[in-house]
Amino acid sequence: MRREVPLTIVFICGAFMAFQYFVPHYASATVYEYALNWTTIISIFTLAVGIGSLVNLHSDRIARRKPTWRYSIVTLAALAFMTILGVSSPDALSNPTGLFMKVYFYILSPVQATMFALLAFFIASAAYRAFRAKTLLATLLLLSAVIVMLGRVWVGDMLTGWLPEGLRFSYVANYILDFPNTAAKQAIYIGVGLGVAGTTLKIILGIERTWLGGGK
Amino acid sequence: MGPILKRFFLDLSFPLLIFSVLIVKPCVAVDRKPTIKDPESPGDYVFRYKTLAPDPGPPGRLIAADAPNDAGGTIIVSWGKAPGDNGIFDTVKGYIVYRSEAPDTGFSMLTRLPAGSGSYSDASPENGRSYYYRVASIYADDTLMAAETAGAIPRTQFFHTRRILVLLFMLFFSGAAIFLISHSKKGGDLYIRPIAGIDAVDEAIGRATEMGRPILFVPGLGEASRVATIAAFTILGRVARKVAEYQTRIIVPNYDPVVMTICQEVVKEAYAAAGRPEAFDVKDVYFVTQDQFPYTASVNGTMLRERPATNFYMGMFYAESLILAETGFVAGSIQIAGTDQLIQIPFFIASCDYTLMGEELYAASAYLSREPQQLGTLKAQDWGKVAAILLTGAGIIAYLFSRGAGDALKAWVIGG
Amino acid sequence: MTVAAFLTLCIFSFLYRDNPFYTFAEHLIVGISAGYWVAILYHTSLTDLWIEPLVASVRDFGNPGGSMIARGGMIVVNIMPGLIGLLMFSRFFKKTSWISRWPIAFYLGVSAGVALPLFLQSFVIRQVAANMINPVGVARNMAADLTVLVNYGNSTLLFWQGLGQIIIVLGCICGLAYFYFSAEHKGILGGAAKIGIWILMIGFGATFGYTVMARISLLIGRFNFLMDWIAAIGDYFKV
Amino acid sequence: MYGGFWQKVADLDRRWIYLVIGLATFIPVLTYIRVPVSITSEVSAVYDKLDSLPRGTVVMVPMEFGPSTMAELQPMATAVLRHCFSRDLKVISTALQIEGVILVEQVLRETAMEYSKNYGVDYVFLGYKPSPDMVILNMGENFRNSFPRDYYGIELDSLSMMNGISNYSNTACIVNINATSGVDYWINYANGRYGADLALGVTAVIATDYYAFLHSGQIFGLMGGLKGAAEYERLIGRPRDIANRAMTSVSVAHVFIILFIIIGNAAFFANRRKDRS
Repeated sequence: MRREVPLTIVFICGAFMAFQYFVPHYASATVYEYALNWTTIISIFTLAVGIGSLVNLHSDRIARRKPTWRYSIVTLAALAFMTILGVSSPDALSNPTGLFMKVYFYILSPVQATMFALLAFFIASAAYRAFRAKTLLATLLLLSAVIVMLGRVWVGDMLTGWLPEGLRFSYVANYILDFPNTAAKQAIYIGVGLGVAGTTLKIILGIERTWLGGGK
Repeated sequence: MGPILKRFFLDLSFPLLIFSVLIVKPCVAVDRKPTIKDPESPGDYVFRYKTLAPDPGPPGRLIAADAPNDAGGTIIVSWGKAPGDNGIFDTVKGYIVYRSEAPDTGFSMLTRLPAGSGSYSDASPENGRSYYYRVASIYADDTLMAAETAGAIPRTQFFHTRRILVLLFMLFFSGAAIFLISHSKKGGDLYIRPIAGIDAVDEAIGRATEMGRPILFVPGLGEASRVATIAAFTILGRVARKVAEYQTRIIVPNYDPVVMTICQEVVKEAYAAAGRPEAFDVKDVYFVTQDQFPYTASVNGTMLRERPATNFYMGMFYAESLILAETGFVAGSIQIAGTDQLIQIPFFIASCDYTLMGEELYAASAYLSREPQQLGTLKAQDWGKVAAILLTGAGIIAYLFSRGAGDALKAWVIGG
Repeated sequence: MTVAAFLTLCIFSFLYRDNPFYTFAEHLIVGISAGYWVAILYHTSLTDLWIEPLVASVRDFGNPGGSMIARGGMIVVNIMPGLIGLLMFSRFFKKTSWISRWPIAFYLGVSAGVALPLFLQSFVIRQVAANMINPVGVARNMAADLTVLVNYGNSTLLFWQGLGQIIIVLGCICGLAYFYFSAEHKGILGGAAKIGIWILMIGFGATFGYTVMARISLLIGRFNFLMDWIAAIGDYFKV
Repeated sequence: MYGGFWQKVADLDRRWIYLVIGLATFIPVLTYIRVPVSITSEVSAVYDKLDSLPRGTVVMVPMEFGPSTMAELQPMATAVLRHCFSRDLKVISTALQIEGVILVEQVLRETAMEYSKNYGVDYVFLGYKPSPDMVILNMGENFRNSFPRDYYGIELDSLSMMNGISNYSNTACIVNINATSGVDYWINYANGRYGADLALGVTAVIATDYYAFLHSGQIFGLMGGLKGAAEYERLIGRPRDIANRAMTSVSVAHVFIILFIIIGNAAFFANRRKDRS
């Protein structure tokens, strides 16, 4: 019951959806549309559960006075504040002067943006301290990277502007992107496509069961 | 530069950066003009030779047909462009599509389309009934009716004829995978070539023993169900076993609590298998935090404190990959990485001694674990690759015979 | 605005070292973004996808016309996904957590089923089709360009384009050879795999170069923001 | 003494590097020097396609980016929308990444205002629904399956623009501006299953991966990161916009990063030689 039912559901849904692709008949199309719709609705609840676990995690931290429990209060308070703000007013999402939008633009958005902006510093530091042409392969990689970086900006053309077009950085960079890069990515995508097919097949057939988690 | 000056600059660099802006900002003449609305849209430089425009006329040949390979309920109406509708003369304003259920009377307007359109798919009919269409071109002031009428009956289809190759390929691949997995389960031997990175593992552990330093294994940021994480468990098992044999120490900091539990099991089992269960210290496989950058900071701290001889990065990695690899490099460790995150692979290659790229990670895991389902799928994927190469070759050979044969084969492969 | 700038600086402070300001900003954001999710899901998804069709079908049940079974069936069809979704919450209770596998099974089954043929089609078959090049046409273009080069001393670059086509086809095959695990890399296969890994490295190099550009762009975005903030403060003091 | 110098170079505190790269990026932001930008064919393919469509044609511009990637994709989105609106194309948009919904709404609303376009007549914003793969598939059947109401809670049937528009086949093309791995779904599902004409505007990080799909004809155009945005701004005749201004910083920072790689490697090899001898 605990394992058989989910495995049966996966098999029926998976096999039907896989073969539906080849059967355009309206009966099959109707079932397909409902299945898609149901899945979207179920995923709303999946996200809700995610938020539920977040609350669980932080209230647990507070209850047990874990080292960072004071910060957990901040998290929960912010969650409650934003939820009330967003759900209570019907035009929270469309009123640009409302408090909800203000919190989004002045707190949420800048912080998320800045978190990623840190990466520029990290990449510079790693360029200096760790990216080494130790092997032939690493050398090839770094050379290709340098050409593409120069070819994408005007400095590259400034350096090589006197050469015939076929030897300028921008042309060579485009050439690398258009041809060897395409070949590499194609090989990888064929591998990825087969890999995904293998994994989904194992899920549908019930061979791959890690998603069931532990327990019986 | 004196140490005091250096400290001063380092500690103040960011405040200074911000402060410098406050000062520099007013001094630099800045062009902060707001963006100006374009009165005329750019790109609209078409000269209009209105005087030379041809006489108004009805649209060209009208065709109505049931849309192929669908659930029915759709008719595709297409027509030739009316005189003057070619993007140079701006005389045609658009088209009106009319529909009726009788061939010559009762037409009502269905939709109005802009100039330049040549077809419309009407998705409102019911299956099995006849529908008739007319299309009129609209000119600047008057409307011209098209004389022609075309009709069609929408129908539903049972099989999508342009997807045969996908079906064949899917059946071939699934069949191969199922066959190979069951073959392997029955004890059949499936050959996987040794992966170069695996040999590097033993060597690296040997070196750690010589130097008397520990080994660090980072299982990535993925959940326990991700393929890459599962592969990481297999490799961790191998590494831990060697570590137990060589009597060194292994440290495994975790990002995900579930992953941590599994890692503890894996390492414990490996120690038991090596005959030294008492040497396993559960505190060396620990949970850090589930926040990306704090986790990274903590692992970095471990690297600098413990100075591990070898770092393994196996599993899912995101932006933190380069921070980890950089710190490990500076700490002088041998580094072996493996991930299926394409974007992070270059960083690992540039800063690690050995990198298992994408599928290599899965292959390494299948090679080590000898698990039928991993081996079988990997083999089936190999067969798929051979099929892909053969198909490419068939296409090129078809072109050598004649251009028509090549084009036909290519169109069939692309399908719809 | 100033709050935003303050938080930006809190995050940048992580560059110096891990500190309470950074931790504070991080926890604040986790909470706010979760609350933001609740609001978005509530306003844009739950009501119009589930509740409204359900209410409509219940209302229709009272109306005459159509068979009772069809109208009743519509209610079932509309109520089911929500009920299945609600089962997800069973995972918060230890005893019933196994029920939450049912909705996951449905979700996983549907998405795996849809993905199976489509990934094979888009990632494998379409890529193979792209590599079915016309060797005669490519050779003709390259020869034409060489003729121009010999006779007039300037190239139309068509030769290089043609060569590129060949690089793609052979490079892709060699790349696949590198990821072929069923035989040892010796002889022809070994040679192909070696070329394959070089091609892969050039491809990864391109990704590397682009990633650098992406990261720098994000930093520029932040600096532009700080500039706006400074400009805004300037305006404030002026007024 | 010489070896000692290289040792010092190799051991340089990372905060110095942070400072250098910070300034290298920041000072050009202040100066507003403009640098030339070369136009690539994959970007002009997008421009040409949109430029060739007759006025009044419906196009789809789904935008999936959040605050963390807006620095790259917002300029691109703005440029594409400006092009659409200036040519009187009608735009349907969605935002299938939850963090970015409000951001996308703002970009759309403000650009539309700039060209005095009316909501529901000239453009429609469908908003967000969870699980992008299912939503993209569902929209291939009918927009109303996924979005019975638009972002503002208005029923789609009451919007005049959506009259007779049921799915991708009624739109001329899709220009997907995307920072997530959801791009694969647009390729696999919107193009693969429903045959929609697709172009991509993606972050530079993932841009190189999609050249393969350009080659196979699954997408007709590709814009990568700020460079792609800067090219598009040039193509629509606005070379003074934000992405072009940023290209100066990008140029300088690239040069510095390349210098870092070279100096770092020089130090590495010099030290290694010293270790050996």
